[in-house]
Amino acid sequence: MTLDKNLLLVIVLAPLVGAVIAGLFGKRVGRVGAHGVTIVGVALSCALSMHVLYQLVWGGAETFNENLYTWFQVGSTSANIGFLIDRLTAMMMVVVTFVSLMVHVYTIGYMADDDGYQRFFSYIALFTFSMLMLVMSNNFLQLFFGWEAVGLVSYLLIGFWFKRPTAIFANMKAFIVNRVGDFGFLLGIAGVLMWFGGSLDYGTVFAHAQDPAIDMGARSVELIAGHPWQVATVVCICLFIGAMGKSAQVPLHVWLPDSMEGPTPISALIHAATMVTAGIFMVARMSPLFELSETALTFVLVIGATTALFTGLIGVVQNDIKRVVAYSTLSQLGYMTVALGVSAYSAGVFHLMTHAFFKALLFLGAGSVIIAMHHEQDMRHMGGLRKYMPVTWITMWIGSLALAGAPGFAGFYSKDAIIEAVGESHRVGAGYAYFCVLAGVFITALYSFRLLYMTFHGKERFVVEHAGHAHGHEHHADHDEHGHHAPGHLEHAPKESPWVVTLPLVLLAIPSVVIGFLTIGSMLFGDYFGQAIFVREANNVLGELGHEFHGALAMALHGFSQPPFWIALAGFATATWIWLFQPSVADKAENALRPLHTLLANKYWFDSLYQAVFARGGVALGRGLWRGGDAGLIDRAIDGSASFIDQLSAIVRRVQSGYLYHYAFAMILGLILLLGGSWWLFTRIAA
Amino acid sequence: MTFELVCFYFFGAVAALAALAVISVKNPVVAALNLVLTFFSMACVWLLAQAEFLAVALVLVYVGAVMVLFLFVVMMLDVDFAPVREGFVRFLPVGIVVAVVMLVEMLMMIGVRSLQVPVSADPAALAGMSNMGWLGRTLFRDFLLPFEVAALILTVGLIAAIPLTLRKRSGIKTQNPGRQVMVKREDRIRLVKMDAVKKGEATP
Amino acid sequence: MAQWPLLSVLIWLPIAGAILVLALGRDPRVARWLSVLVALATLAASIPLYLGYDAPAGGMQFIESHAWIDALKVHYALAADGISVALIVLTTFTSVLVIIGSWGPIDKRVSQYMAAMLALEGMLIGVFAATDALLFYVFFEAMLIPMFIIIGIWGGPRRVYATLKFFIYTFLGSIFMLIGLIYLHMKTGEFSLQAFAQAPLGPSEQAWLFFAFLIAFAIKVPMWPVHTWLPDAHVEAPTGGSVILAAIMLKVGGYGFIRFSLPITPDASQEYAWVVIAMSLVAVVYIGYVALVQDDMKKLIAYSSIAHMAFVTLGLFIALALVRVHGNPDAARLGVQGAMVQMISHGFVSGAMFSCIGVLYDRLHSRMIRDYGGVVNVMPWFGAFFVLFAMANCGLPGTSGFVGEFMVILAAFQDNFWIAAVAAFTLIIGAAYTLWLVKRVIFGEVTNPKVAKFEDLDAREWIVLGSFAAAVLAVGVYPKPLTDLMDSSVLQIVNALMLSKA
Amino acid sequence: MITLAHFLTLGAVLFCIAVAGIFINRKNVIVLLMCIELMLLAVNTNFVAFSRFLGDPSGQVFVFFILTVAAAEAAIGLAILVVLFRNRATIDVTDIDTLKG
Repeated sequence: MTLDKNLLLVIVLAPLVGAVIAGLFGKRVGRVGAHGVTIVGVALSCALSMHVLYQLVWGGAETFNENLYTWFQVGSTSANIGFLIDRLTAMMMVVVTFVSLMVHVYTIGYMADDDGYQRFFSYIALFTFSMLMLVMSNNFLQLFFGWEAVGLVSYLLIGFWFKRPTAIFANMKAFIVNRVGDFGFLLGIAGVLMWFGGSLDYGTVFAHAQDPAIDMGARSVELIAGHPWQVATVVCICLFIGAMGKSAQVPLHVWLPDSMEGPTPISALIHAATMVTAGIFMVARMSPLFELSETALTFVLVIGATTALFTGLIGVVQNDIKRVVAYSTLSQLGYMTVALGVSAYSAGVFHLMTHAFFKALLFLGAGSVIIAMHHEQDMRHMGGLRKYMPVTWITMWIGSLALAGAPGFAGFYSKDAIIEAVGESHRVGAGYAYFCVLAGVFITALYSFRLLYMTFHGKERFVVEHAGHAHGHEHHADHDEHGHHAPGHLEHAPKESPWVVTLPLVLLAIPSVVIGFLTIGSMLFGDYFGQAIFVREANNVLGELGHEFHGALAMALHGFSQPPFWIALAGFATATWIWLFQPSVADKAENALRPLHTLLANKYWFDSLYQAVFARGGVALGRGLWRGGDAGLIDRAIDGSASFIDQLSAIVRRVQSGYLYHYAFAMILGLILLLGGSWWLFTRIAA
Repeated sequence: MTFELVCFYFFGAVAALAALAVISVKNPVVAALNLVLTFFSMACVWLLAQAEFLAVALVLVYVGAVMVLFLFVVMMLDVDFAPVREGFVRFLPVGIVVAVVMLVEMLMMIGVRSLQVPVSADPAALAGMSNMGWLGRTLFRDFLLPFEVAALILTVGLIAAIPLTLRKRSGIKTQNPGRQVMVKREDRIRLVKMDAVKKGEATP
Repeated sequence: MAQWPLLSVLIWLPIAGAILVLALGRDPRVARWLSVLVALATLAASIPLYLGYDAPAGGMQFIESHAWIDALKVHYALAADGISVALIVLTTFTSVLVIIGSWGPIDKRVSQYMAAMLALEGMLIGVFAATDALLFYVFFEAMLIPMFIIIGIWGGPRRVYATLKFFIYTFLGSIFMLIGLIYLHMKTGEFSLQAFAQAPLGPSEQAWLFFAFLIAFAIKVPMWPVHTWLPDAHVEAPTGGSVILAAIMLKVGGYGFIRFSLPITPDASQEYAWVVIAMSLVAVVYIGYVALVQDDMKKLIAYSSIAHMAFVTLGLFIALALVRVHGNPDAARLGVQGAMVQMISHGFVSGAMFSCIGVLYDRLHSRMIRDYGGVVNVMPWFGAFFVLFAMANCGLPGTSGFVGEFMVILAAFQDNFWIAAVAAFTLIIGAAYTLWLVKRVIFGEVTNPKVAKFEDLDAREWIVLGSFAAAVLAVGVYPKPLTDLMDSSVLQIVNALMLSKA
Repeated sequence: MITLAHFLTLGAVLFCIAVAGIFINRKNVIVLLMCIELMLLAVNTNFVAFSRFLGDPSGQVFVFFILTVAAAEAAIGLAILVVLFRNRATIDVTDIDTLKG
């Protein structure tokens, strides 16, 4: 049996229709209409996505691969729009639509007082459409289309509060940094077209890559004369640069923390659960290509490991609740990349899925806290919130436990699998990566529980002013007005968020606990992905691990005896000691490790470096080229030629004295010369 | 030396001498009169070349019309000729040198070219008609359009000379008889109705 | 329908309309309505051209030929292939929008402005339809006149400098072309482009001709380093003039390369392709950086036009290398096709961007970026359009701006990785200057009190921007009709490239 | 026997006298105009001579036209002179340099 094409079209187009209605006719349909139509659209695609997943896994449906229409056809080069629906896609579809649905519902509460309500729903529905296009694509062109489209929506959403200077700076930064990645990505696509069978279609390209008769692994190209490089390495590194941009890997990670300027629901949806994992998805999808190049995978591994450890470290010193979660996202993306780097693609995708649930949960929880704190995001002014907002508190704990990898929780399975896989791998750089991921476990526990303690436990570090005057919702409406409050001063006590906010938290908390337990068996060690992910026999670290896998429960129990657990426990203990019992230690440590703290607080000076070199350097270069090149050289030459003629004619004009007899004299002189000349000529002819 | 040649030399010499006088005398009236003499002599030379019609036309047009115009202008304008004669001596050598050089060149050219021209008999006589008829045939048959254009040019010249010299002088009062004739009663007289005596100022 | 001399109708209808508008347009309202009607009629006349063109067959269709100057064997010869049809439809479409867009801003000498626009439209169509080199040259030169008038009369404060620079620059270039044409006429005895293309030419002859054409068309495109007339002309031109200039007139340069340089001097084009490619790549990077630092919105978009047009020349000349060095006609077709799509797309996008700037200019009478900020607060719809066109300008997939660049980069990669890499740099720098513009103009708080009083788009502006947006999205989402229209014609060009002349 | 050379020489002499006149009377417009008439006369003489000796009436027709044009020219020239004198109160050519570049 095959999947119905129209059904797939509905999945994609339902959110788009919602987005168009909410966007273009937002005024007419009103708030309820806007969230109604988008939620119905996304819910429809979520339900249908689940149906598709069901059909593929249990219903015996075959992989769907069909072109919808031809985008262009030039000679033998054709670009199509089409769908490839296999189990990898289906899983992504479910994750995307489910998290998106949760976020839609959550937004009703979070954005309740915002003027741009309809616009926001339009954007997030549009995002859902774009992301679905990305994951459901069956070719590189459409992949790139979705890739850029999610970037666009991300741009729009980070700058959603377009009056904030920081927001509009952050969205521009995000787009441009992503564009650096896309630069590589586009070149990678061009390379695929050139070397892998002259097609942009996944099927053709992968078949070409795997064809033993062609032996793509042995092909090389000299980009610099005399230095042959493996074709697959060039293409894969180019493609991975794209993933580095989108999935925020060092050194292109700088945009993600800044993207927290956007409203919290989109931080959860785009910058944690779905869009940023597009890079991971892409590399997993391209596994037949990456498997050809050992060098490229090593590159992936090192970048991922670096990201996993060093961005996590920054999270420890952040005080903004959303930024802590953002750095944690960076670090987790690093984990996924590491998994890809050791050819454990399934593990990376598996972590992608579990992470989507618990990280969305953490972000939405953070958002809930932010609502309660009246858009105060600094954790130094929180504390002791657990008694005001129990649902948020509990769900956040669940999310954090999952993140830190407590045995049995979703994050445990995925992260443990990655660490094991890295330990198993013999790839160059695997040793470094193993160190990074293990150290990362400690760091993860440290910042996760630091966040919990600083937010929900300990003393209340805010002051509630029981101001008598009526305090409506108008303050929410204008977020900038919060600036005039002294930090940590609230006008009334924090309270639990409404049900539209807490319901998604609860619904996300459930998979955060159980999804790993339920699916690890089939996804990592079973045959879930089938043909979707290709791993060469020599690289199959998960296969090695599979021999020791005896069920999810056994793995959880076994986990208690493994180093990651003890490292995480150490992190938990350290966090508990410092931030719950001895807050003064934190300050002492900060003073003692001043250089380290400065380094982390400045985020390794990446931002400053980029700002100085690329931003200011670019402007200076542009100004130099403009003033020096255009105005100084080219226009000076142009205008100079004009003034040269001017000066020349100033000399020549003196001949025109205006006196009749001068002209007459010139004429007579000419006549004499003419006569003399012709006489000379005639005598010569006569002679 | 035939009679014709004697005549040619005589008229030629007169023309050259008169021309020299034209360029050298102080008084432009005298110069103009000398120019008349030159033209007259040259007309005689043309007669020797059997161009009777043109010879007569030259006398009529130049001597009769153009030169009179010159004289008229010279006499009408009250020109002080002393300053415009400045530099006469200074430029005399230059003028002579240039003229002599040119003359020498021209004579050399004539020497080269005239030898190659065959001398023919009078074509008009050969054709059995007068010079005027001979010319007229050509003029009205082959050159009709240029002839008409020339007529037009003369007319334009005639008309153009009038507006060029016409001037409007300010400060001179003249009558306009046309307007005087066309004037109406209403333009001149206005009837105003008023009381014979202002109110309140009645005579006691 | 086949009996109608459709191309002649397309050329002379707007020109006749221009005379009519001049004659009857005492009242500005009459002039406006009349000119819109004429432009719409021309657009309507171009529809049968599009529908009637047999794209799969390709080649020159709608052929008209009458003796014009017998002594020199000059013909009034018109014909259109897929490329011409696409450009003609672009011209008629844009002209309607330009005329509608000029309704409000132009309030003095309305009839003359409208007449100049219509005459310009007719001449541009003439350029794209002429198959006789001298006829091409006549239209090529004649279109400078209305443009000269448009900038010179309705332009900004430095319009005299700008018009002179514009005119002399382009005129200088076309003189060289004229010399080339005369030489070819001496060789072949006629002026038909086909005869030129078939004329056998030695290597040095080709080189001379190639550079003569290069100067003419490089200035028109314009390519670095002969681009400096464009920013000045744009800055001083009225909105409508800028739109026509960017959207259509620049295309004449690219079209000239296709019709003259490539078929007439293929060997020299191949030999000196590196010159053109190098100039294009310099334009992408150099002009991108220059655009980044502009304070004047129009100048910024003008520079971005130069950078985008570099893709046209890159695509055309990379095709030569692909055909002749790599023996890869498929990729060459991609390059030429990409160049063509880029031309059409740039017509829409730059036209839309200049229209947007015109909308702002009408409200504040300033083009300086620093005078704006936070426009979206008061003009949300305008903001939406502006962001859409900005995204198209940085080549976002789904908008037309992406298609051409994508094809050219794919083609360039097949020739040389590094050429593709430098070309792809536009992804970064293009996004940087465009989005920085958006950030400073559209987003943020309203800082200028005058901006706070802005009103959102009126119906007329809606029509203009909406039409552009529809075109930008249509080409971006489904470019196949466009590429199919031109595909056979592109194939013929590429096939012609394979034949050496020497 | 009068030959062609006679006429041509006479024409040349007259022409050169006129040229010399232009040089030495460079300030006096009236004499300048007279010199031009002399030049035209010299030229006409050549035409007449060639017409006579080549047996071609066209030469005489040309003379006819030249006479016409010369007459018109004299009329216009003198008219201009009158206007000039009226406006400037001089006929000194050194004072007239409006066309100076």
